[in-house]
Amino acid sequence: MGIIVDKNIRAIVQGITGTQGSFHTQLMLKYGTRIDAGVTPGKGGTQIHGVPVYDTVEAALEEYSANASIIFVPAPFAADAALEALENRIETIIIITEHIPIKDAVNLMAYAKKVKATVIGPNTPGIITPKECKLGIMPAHIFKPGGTGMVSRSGTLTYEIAASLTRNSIGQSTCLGLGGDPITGLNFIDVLEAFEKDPQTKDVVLIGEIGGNLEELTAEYIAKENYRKPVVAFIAGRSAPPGKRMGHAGAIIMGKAGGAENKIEALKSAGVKVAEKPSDVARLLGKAC
Amino acid sequence: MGIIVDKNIRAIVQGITGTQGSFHTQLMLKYGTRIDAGVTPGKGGTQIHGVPVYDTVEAALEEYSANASIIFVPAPFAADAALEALENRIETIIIITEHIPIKDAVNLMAYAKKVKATVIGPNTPGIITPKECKLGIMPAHIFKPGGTGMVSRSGTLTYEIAASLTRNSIGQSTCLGLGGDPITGLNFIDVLEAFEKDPQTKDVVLIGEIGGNLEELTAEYIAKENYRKPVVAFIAGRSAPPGKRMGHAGAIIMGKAGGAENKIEALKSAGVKVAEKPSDVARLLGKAC
Amino acid sequence: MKLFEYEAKTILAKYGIPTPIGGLATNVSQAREIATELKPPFVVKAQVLVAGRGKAGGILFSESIPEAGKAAEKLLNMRIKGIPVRSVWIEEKIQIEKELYLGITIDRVNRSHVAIASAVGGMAIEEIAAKAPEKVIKFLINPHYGFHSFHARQIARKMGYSGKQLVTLGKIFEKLYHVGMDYDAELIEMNPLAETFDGEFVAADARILIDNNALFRQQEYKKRLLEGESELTVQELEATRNNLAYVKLDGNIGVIGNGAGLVMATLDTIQYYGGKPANFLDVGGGATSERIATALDIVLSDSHVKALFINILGGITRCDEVARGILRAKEKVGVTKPMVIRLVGTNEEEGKRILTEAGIHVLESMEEAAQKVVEISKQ
Amino acid sequence: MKLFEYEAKTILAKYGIPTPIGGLATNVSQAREIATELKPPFVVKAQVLVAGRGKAGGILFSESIPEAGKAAEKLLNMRIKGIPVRSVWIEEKIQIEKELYLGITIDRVNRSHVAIASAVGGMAIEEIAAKAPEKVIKFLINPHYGFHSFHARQIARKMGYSGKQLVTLGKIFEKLYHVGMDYDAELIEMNPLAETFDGEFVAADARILIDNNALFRQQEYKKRLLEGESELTVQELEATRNNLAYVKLDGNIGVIGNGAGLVMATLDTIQYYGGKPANFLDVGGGATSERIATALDIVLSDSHVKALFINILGGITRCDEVARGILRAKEKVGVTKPMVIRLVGTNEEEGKRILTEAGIHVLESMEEAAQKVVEISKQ
Repeated sequence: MGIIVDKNIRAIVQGITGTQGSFHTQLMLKYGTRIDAGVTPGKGGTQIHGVPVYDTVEAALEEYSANASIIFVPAPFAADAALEALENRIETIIIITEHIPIKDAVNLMAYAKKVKATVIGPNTPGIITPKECKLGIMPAHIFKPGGTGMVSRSGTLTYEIAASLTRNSIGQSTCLGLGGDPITGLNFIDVLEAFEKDPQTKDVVLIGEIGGNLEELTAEYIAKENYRKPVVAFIAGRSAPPGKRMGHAGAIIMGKAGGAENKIEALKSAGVKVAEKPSDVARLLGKAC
Repeated sequence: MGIIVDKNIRAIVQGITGTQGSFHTQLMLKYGTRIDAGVTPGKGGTQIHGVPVYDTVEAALEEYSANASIIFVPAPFAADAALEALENRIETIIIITEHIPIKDAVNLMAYAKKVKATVIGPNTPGIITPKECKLGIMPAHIFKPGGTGMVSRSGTLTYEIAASLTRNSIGQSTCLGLGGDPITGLNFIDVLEAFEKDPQTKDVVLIGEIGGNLEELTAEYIAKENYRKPVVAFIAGRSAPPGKRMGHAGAIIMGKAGGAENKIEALKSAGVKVAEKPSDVARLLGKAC
Repeated sequence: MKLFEYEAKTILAKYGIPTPIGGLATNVSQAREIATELKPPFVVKAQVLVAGRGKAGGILFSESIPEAGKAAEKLLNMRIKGIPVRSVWIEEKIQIEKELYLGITIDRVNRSHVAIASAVGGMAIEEIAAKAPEKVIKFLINPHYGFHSFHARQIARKMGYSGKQLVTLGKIFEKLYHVGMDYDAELIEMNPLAETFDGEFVAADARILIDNNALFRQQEYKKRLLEGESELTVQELEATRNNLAYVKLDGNIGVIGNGAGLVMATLDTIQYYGGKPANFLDVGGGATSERIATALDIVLSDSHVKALFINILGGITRCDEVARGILRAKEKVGVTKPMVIRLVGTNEEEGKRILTEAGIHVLESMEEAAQKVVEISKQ
Repeated sequence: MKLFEYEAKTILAKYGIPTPIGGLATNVSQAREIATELKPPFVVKAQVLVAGRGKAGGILFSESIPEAGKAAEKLLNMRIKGIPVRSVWIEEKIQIEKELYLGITIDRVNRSHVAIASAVGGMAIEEIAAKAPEKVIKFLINPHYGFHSFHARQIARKMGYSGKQLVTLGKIFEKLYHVGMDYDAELIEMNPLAETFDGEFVAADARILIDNNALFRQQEYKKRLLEGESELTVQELEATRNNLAYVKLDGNIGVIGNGAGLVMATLDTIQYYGGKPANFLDVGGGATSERIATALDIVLSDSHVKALFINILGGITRCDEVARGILRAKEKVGVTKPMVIRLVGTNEEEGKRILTEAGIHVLESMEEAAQKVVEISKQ
């Protein structure tokens, strides 16, 4: 169980012959993820870690009926790779690539919405349902199966907190990163809805950061919909001076909304417990349950 | 009755303040067509023949709930005008304007298909259901109500044949021009399907011309679907030398398909009676019934 | 509007599509100069817009600079299908292993652009299309989602390519699409797209047809069209300048009408009664009196015209405007050739009154009028 | 990447959007020369990228050419928020009746571009947006269908315009959209778009922010960015050149980490334990050892840095690569400042081995490491 990915996933890897694509394909295979084929235009007919490589998604799907694709293609071509997967009716797309041009991402997401596909990322560490399926670049050993769903805007910060949960014997149902680019396929609310429906998930960890108003909207949703599972949050960027860009466009403080204090306030009023340091999340989860 | 337009049409006129828009609005009103409002950006607040003019379709629809629009806007802006009507949920669009860039027309038709709207034209004389509704530029007095449906790729040639039918006491259910531009909203098959369902229509006149393969496809459809009403056709361009462009891009002879002989052959084998001269259509209809 | 080969190749090169290195010359010394910059052997190609240039001897091969000069001289003194050759394009000859076809045009039935590709291109493409249509790959382009390189790669795979060549073909085809969209091309094709012996692809020939209806946003070419660089007769040029659809035919009855279908039917009817039309001229919808007068001017300037048939069925066109146009032309150019006028439709009464008062007889039946003008033309 | 006002206005003018007539000067005589070509009164505007230029005295008005020269001189010798003014833009002053706002930016929640307009623009726009959001019109743009002039006219009508002004505003807004798309703008705005006393509209000020991720297809500006014309510190420039996300802060603990969220959390944790970060530096995903070495170079070149905290949690980043990068930097620049290293994740064992063998101590807990570096920084 868990959400979005489980044992039934049969994946292809787009950009499988690149350094990252190849490296993480090996790790995903080792984790037990079923990867049927890889796609790299121009490298069709070769093999990577025993996985056959095709020139096009269409060609791969003539041999295998994959239902997910994980994308490691360089930024200028990544949105096109995702469109290729979507047009070939793959329903779940995980885009690891970061720094996709906004215009390309906007086009892609509109298409994904039209065909009702799920896009995770871009600029995401991916998604893992521990011991069932890993489609991502997260270090696998820091996760263990359990009842806590995790959703995050940040990659490495997710690992930080997941590792801390695992050390405290709190297992995870599914962990996923929304992605750090300005336009992403999923937002917190989409994922919270999925966690609510998932019987394995008992409580949820939400990892936000400064910039934008996704956390505020999520707080509103939790309050309004009377969200039925306990939520613990951590917001990065308390110490950020206003107006400075911290890494990606997501991290611009805009007026009142977007700042850490505002987000923390909004979440607290919605009944969410907010951790001060990453390591506090595990403690608050204990209290939340 | 008849097809597409009848007494229930409440129309707006886009480009109502231009020479043609204004002139034909008056004639349509005189014919009894209900025209609630006109739209010409920049001329909002004025009146034309007692019809109030608005700057935008949206503004017009705040006052009137129109369900059709007839467009006289100049070619560079006509596709945009049609999109404006479609985005404001008008379901039937008649585009009188000729020479709309193909790229614009392609975009427009894809959008119309998506929202399931009916587009007649561009470069059409419009549509008339005699004594019920005229949304077009055809001379009204040559039509009379009756049981013959007419569909044509040509404007003035339709008048020629309609006048001849009326002189021979053959009334019409609905007459419409598909439009002479390369890309049009409707094709013969769409209209034949509608005529088949219309109880008022007893037989159909189809007026084609050289260029493209619409007539050939229609012949195929008539034969394959066992079309249930008699069809009489006239094809213009028997005398055209191969390879010459006659007026609009529709009239390029391409290989075997597209030439008059080929079209006439195809229609005849599908059981359609084909007239040699425009005036023969009335005679053949008599025989067809 | 057809572009010259050199114009099309220049555009493709600007978008990064490989084309043979070459240059344009309007005289022999220029041609020699260009050849000096290139590596022999050369191809020297007459820049004309008529089809069948190759078969008409408009393409010459040469091994050396003097030979290239001679080839240019020969072509520049040649007429191809009656059209004088004003310029030649000299380029390096490509070592062709295989000829492919890649193009994008309009699919009228599906109301979209369509990408067309074949692993067997060149002169053979039409034959292939007719005899083995399954070898021609067609891909409908959704205007809202566009044509992406992966579409092109899917097509390249169906053409039998893989590896690096598939990637290259994908990029070339995607670029061709962008050229087509940016230039409002009704047709854009590389035929042949040459595959060289070292596996590269080069657009050995290229054709672009710009949608005439979009020329208002392709000002560069609109200007060129009006400057008369294209192969038009005096009448055709004048018609183009005035946005009138005119086609020269080889009979002696001048025809003016409104609406392509009606004019075609008029030609058909003239032929049915044994006459020969001298031209097709469609004044289009809503013609003003000035426009009608211009149309008369153009048709009458053709010395083959013995009699004139004006066939107007007014819808958006108003008969009174037509009548005034006829009188205006009569005044201005002094029409002496016999005219048969058929005028019905919008403002018919007023139109007839104007002409009748000026002593011009107007008929109501197209067939009667056609018979009459055929009769006159045979006198 | 922010464009200078003069760059933005030049682009808008190219697309046919009315902008004040003006020119760019980098010295006083140039400024006078430009003024001679213009009609007084003039506005002389410092070309800097920092916000709040107006309030900082970066915009001067002058009635005559000598005055304009003096204004230019004053500005060219000025620093605005520490940034030296390298050029000024001199333009004709517009007689403004009303200030509007028109802009297009990204709506992250709806994953689309959004057109934003307000009949009350200028300095007041932020206040209006906060206090009377209903006065700010927002229109989500469907990327597949685009933003058309009729959308813009619908917006203009909501802004209270009609007639010719509505048509003009529609055209301007549609053009703004095309600029935005063609230049991959993350934000493009005219604020104010001035309505003059005779009812015309002129972009009195303009701002374009190009999406950094799209700079690969905006080569002209990418080049300009790297040429250092923008207002960056040495460290920021070096970071930009190497695609590293670096922000200078005012503390003394240098921070390097992978992932914006983790680095931010690292800063937060340092602050939580009473320390002060000197910078934010995110090496991003999958950093090579060269990249790590460059990052160390940049952070250590800041003289305020007293101690260094490297916090790596390997996912796509491999700990062994990080370890090699640290050693490389140590060799090359001779790191003498104290370092606290926290290294876990992908290839963690190998990374730790490399560093331990080189005598560098590695911690596993971020909080332990943060406490340690804060302690060192206070010594």
